[in-house]
Amino acid sequence: MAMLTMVKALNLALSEALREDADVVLLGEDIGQDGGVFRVTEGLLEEFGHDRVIDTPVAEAAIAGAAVGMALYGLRPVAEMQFSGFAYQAFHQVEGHVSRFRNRTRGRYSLPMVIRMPYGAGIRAIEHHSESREAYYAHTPGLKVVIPSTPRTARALLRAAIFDPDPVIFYEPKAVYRAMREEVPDEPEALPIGKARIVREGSDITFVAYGAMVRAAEEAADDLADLDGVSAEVIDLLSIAPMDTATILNSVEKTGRLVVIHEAPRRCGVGAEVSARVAESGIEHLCAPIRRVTAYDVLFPYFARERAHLPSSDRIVGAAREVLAF
Amino acid sequence: MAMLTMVKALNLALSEALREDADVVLLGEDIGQDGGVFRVTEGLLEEFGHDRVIDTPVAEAAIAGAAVGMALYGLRPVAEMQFSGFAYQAFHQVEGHVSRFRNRTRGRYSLPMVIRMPYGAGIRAIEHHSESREAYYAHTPGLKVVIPSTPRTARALLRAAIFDPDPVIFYEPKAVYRAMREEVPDEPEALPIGKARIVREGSDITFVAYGAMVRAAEEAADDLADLDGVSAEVIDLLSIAPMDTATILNSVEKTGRLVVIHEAPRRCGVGAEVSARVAESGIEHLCAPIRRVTAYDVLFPYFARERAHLPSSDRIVGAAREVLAF
Amino acid sequence: MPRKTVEIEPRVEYLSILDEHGVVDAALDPRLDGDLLARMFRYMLATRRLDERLINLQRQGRIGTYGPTRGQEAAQIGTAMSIGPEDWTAQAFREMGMMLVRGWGMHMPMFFWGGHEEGNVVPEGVNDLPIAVPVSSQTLHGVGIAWAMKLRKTNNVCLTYLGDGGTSEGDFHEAMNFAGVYSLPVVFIVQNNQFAISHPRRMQTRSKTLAQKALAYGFNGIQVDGNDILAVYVAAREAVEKARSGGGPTLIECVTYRLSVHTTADDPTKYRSEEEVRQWEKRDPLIRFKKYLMERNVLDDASVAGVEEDIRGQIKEAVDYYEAYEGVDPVDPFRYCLAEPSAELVAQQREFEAAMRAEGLMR
Amino acid sequence: MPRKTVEIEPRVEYLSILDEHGVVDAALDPRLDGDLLARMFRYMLATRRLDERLINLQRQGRIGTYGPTRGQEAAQIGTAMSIGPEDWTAQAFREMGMMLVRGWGMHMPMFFWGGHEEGNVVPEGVNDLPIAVPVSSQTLHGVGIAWAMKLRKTNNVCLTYLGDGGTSEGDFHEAMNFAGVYSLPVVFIVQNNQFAISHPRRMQTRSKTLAQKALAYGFNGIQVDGNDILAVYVAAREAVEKARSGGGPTLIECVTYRLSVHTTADDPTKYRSEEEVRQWEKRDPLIRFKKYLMERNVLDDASVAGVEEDIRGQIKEAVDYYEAYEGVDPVDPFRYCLAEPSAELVAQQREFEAAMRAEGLMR
Ligand SMILES: Cc1ncc(C[n+]2csc(CCOP(=O)(O)OP(=O)(O)O)c2C)c(N)n1
Ligand SMILES: Cc1ncc(C[n+]2csc(CCOP(=O)(O)OP(=O)(O)O)c2C)c(N)n1
Ligand SMILES: [Mg+2]
Ligand SMILES: [Mg+2]
Repeated sequence: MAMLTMVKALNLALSEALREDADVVLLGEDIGQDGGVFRVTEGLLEEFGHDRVIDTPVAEAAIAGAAVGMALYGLRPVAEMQFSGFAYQAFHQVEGHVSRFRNRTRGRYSLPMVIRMPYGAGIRAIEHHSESREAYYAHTPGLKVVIPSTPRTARALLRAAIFDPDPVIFYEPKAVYRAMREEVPDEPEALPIGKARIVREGSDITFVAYGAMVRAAEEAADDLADLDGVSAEVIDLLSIAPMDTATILNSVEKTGRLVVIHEAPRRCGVGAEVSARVAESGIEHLCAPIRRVTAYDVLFPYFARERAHLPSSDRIVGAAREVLAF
Repeated sequence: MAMLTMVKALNLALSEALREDADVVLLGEDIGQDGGVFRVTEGLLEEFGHDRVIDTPVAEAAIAGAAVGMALYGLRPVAEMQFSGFAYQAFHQVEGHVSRFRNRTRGRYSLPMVIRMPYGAGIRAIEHHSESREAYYAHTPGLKVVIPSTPRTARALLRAAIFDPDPVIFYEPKAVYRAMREEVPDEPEALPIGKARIVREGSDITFVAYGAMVRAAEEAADDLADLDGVSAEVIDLLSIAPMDTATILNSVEKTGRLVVIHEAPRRCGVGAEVSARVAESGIEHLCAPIRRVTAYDVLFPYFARERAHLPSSDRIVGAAREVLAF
Repeated sequence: MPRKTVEIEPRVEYLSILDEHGVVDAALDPRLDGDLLARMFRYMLATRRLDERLINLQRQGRIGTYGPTRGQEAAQIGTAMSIGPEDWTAQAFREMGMMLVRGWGMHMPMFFWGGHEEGNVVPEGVNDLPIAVPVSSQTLHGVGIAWAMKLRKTNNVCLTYLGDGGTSEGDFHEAMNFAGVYSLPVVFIVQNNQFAISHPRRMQTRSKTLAQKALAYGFNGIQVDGNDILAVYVAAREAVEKARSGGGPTLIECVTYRLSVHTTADDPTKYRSEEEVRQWEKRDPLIRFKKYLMERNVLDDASVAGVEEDIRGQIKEAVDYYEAYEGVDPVDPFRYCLAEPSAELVAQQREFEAAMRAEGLMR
Repeated sequence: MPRKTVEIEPRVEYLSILDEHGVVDAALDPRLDGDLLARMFRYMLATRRLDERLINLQRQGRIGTYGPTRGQEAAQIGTAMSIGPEDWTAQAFREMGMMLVRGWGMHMPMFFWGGHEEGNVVPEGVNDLPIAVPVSSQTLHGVGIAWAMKLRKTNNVCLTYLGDGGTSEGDFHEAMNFAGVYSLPVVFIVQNNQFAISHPRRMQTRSKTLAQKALAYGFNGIQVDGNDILAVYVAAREAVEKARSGGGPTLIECVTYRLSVHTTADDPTKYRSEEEVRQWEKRDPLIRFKKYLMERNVLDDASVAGVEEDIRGQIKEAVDYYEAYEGVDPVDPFRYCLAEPSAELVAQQREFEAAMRAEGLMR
């Protein structure tokens, strides 16, 4: 067992995969010599060489599109987009090809590939470096979309993603990269993609969150317990697509109340989907409106104003109280 | 008054705008000499010349990105993406720039521009020509997203979009292009962006639809009236972003029941947003689960199988009956 | 500290061997063996006849919109015959001649243009990519395949096809650049058929040739008479050999002409003259090649008639197979979305099947 | 029917006037007037000093991550001074020298790198675009502006800046191609500072020069010593004149070096040697230009000291202004999302303000 940051945990998962499977290759901007702008790939070039850990020119469509070709030929490419905000340069490859090869060829070809990218706010970065747009991918059939919340889940989900037979968008909450350490087992472990995690059980209200927002939801649950004697259940989705509807519905059946939390804009976000699933299949258990605590449907501000635009535990508590008072 | 198809109505709106405002320019693939692959721009090159109606090379990012520059300089570009399925080649320009200039420069610059594109299934086209992905744009703050359902709404909304001070994604339901005619007034008219339209009043259940699905919703309402004596209210959103929440909530307050219909995949689609808004602000009026009748979260099939994957009036009726029986 | 002209490397060449009158440049004639030449002719004719039949099927409503190949047979078949089965191709959507060479059945285009994913199920043992509709998007896949070949230390190559219009897309640029940077065994084959739907070549880019675009990426470009299968074949064989032996990529511009419509939904009278088409019809790749083969005694009237007869039979068989096909199951998209359907997909499939049953579309 | 080499037009040139020792090529010296030269120097020095101050502010936590300009002053200032106020620029994110020439206040970069949109509010009367972070995305905006200039029949031009890394993006390709096809009054200025973060120029593309990429689009490219402001200015002036008079676009590659870190978050020791940096420090654009100006008696020690003094004062004023700024209102994104806020935005703003009040972040 080692206490690792998420950056180190991701690095561990990558090095394990590279070591175990000669088909695994990494490619992306500054991932080799430089070790990645967040150091996620540090030391991998030295250990695995230029044929496994490949620095590329600045061309995201090429990174994604070439990874498609590599996967078709039999490799397991793990492509990095340096920031999720620059993955749109590759969006046509993701929407048009990454998601489609299995269906298009009726299983003759498939794409065992991962596209990793850091997302989200909170590190005082410049424009385009702070957005969360997992919903774009979740709305794209044929993709899996995975978002870890802690070092251990990051390592275990990345392993699962790399060895998954289908393409996985791996969204990394960069606010968590170095914000915490967690014990990570010595042996490789994988989490099943598509399963949520109940971070803490509760009976009065359900919080659904993922990524960096899990921490905020936990804090809100603490505050509610301390201040109001309210017992909140916190669900960490881990996988956005597929989504673990059963875990959400079971929880709401128990609590009757739901708040969904994410950093992304609200309109057509993952919160809308969670809410709609409950409104579709669990409405009879609801005793109150479903609230979404999210970023707003405005441009996410440059960093001087970013804190004010992020869901905080206070805002979650506020929404929970409204829901509880309904 | 003239009875026009949607294609002709769009052509009319474009020619009116070109005539009235020397700043309006059109650009896109095959829109000039050829008159557009759907003939929406037919005759415009002849009337307005090569400086106003510009044929471009095959490069969608350039079309969108150059339109940004034109708009910054003071023109009102109306860019065409030949099909919405090829707009992802320009997605980084849309997400990264089209949506952002006003906020980024605190109003010093703005982008009065339109990106038109045909979307949706039903015309027996090959891969990438049948998808509906309005939610990508609706999830992008800073964009307006408009979808007409009939010739008259198409003409009036396109006019509003062209003269709007902000960038508008104008999604054209190509299944409707030639499927119906409607009387269109001789004088130019504009519809306010952000207002839904109640297509037919009803008291038992609310259908929310847009684009080509409005017709299906109306048929379903007819069938329900005829067969079950049920009175369905049909709302045509017309604008996805901003969305006219008030009209939806008012209707649900009256009917207590809601079915949302769209061609796009379900997960994180516009239906989720409609549902979430009602679950947030109108839940006390709901007597039943909210159902979504949509395409599924699978790749939209090639055209031999497409009909089976589109919401039909029968499916809407089926969902309505379940909701009504709840 | 001078002002000087920079010497640009590498080079751009032009190659033509068999002219439009069927006259061969004896010095350049590769003197291919008769059997190979006959096979080339057979594929060219098969492509031509299948193309005619598909237009016909479209007119009868038996398939959907179709994008013809007429006029581009030499460019496709000359290149496709320069590689072996372990090599790969990445195609756009107008490469039917190439597909026939590579072993796709004649029924495959019927399925594809008939609206069936079945038309994209690359036959087992054939190392091709399916049809790629988004212009130039496949060029990056071709590069990725070539890259994997290089990483795996094979000596295979990947032929990557695109059109003149395709050279304008960002993907083409990024593909060319990666090919150059990593010196990949990929050959880019630009079929310059003079149009991107209605947009003429001269308005697609300002450069004199498309071949010279290779200079931006530091490798060789060659422009060939794309209606001359000998030139196409020679250029492709050289580029393939170069790639195989570690020499890196080449761009081949095949100058040809789309003798037919862009697709059956297109009306080319809007944007080009009949006169221009007639001029290019004189340069038809089949006419000159047939003349050359007759003169070399590879073919005679009887053998041509025999080939025609064979092809007719094969096409009929393919149409019969296509029309008798009963596999069309609308549930398939659920089966092929992911390797293992998720719980939510299983639930949606159930909902879908119930709806289908209610509509009488399924038992 | 030959096999021949294709003559490639147009040309690629190389230009250098003032070498790293401050020796000028008399035949090429543009003999600019002293006043212009002095202004050039003042901007170069101001850029250098402001850059140093910003690094300092970053180290003190008074701004966020910062991307320095050091070493690229000649490339930026030489080009920016070749145009007038009615002309436009489209910048990337490392063009501080250009911004100063164009009239952005010294406080603007503090706001931008300090995390405030205020740093992107292009001053009234200045025809520049704001900082564009996505690599090469701005090249298309520059092309659009130039296109609008041409459609409006002005004789203005748009300078469009990018880096060596930027040449790999699809947007650059599409921008270059449109510029060529429509013969637009745009000048692409590639600051080849040898790195894209850690990625060296030689691995960015295989072509010998970046300038030659213009050949792919049918227009001229020129490679200049980007640390030689005379060469940069001459090349830019020629390209601008050409563009103004309807001659279309030019690509200028300024060969320079990023003497500092990529950004303050970067550690260049991971990917380049100290030795290499030292070599390039000898070619510092300021040193040689100062020497030239001293020799031409445009400057002397006293006047240099005076300029230093002025700049110090201006920087202090800018820092004071920045630090005293009280306009930071988190509600702004609601105000500037759309021209008129929609009902849903009004409602969200209300929710936001209530939350802010509850958190004590707003009254
Ligand atoms: C990215 C993209 N944009 C637009 C289209 C629509 N489209 C289909 S074919 C075509 C023209 C392609 O021209 P070219 O590359 O020369 O190929 P050709 O049709 O001549 O074979 C266009 C614009 C598309 N399929 N993909
Ligand atoms: C589309 C995109 N991809 C990646 C990045 C991250 N990034 C920021 S600067 C940079 C390198 C740019 O290199 P170059 O164009 O040479 O400019 P320089 O930094 O040298 O000025 C990268 C990859 C980005 N900003 N935009
Ligand atoms: Mg073509
Ligand atoms: Mg650089």
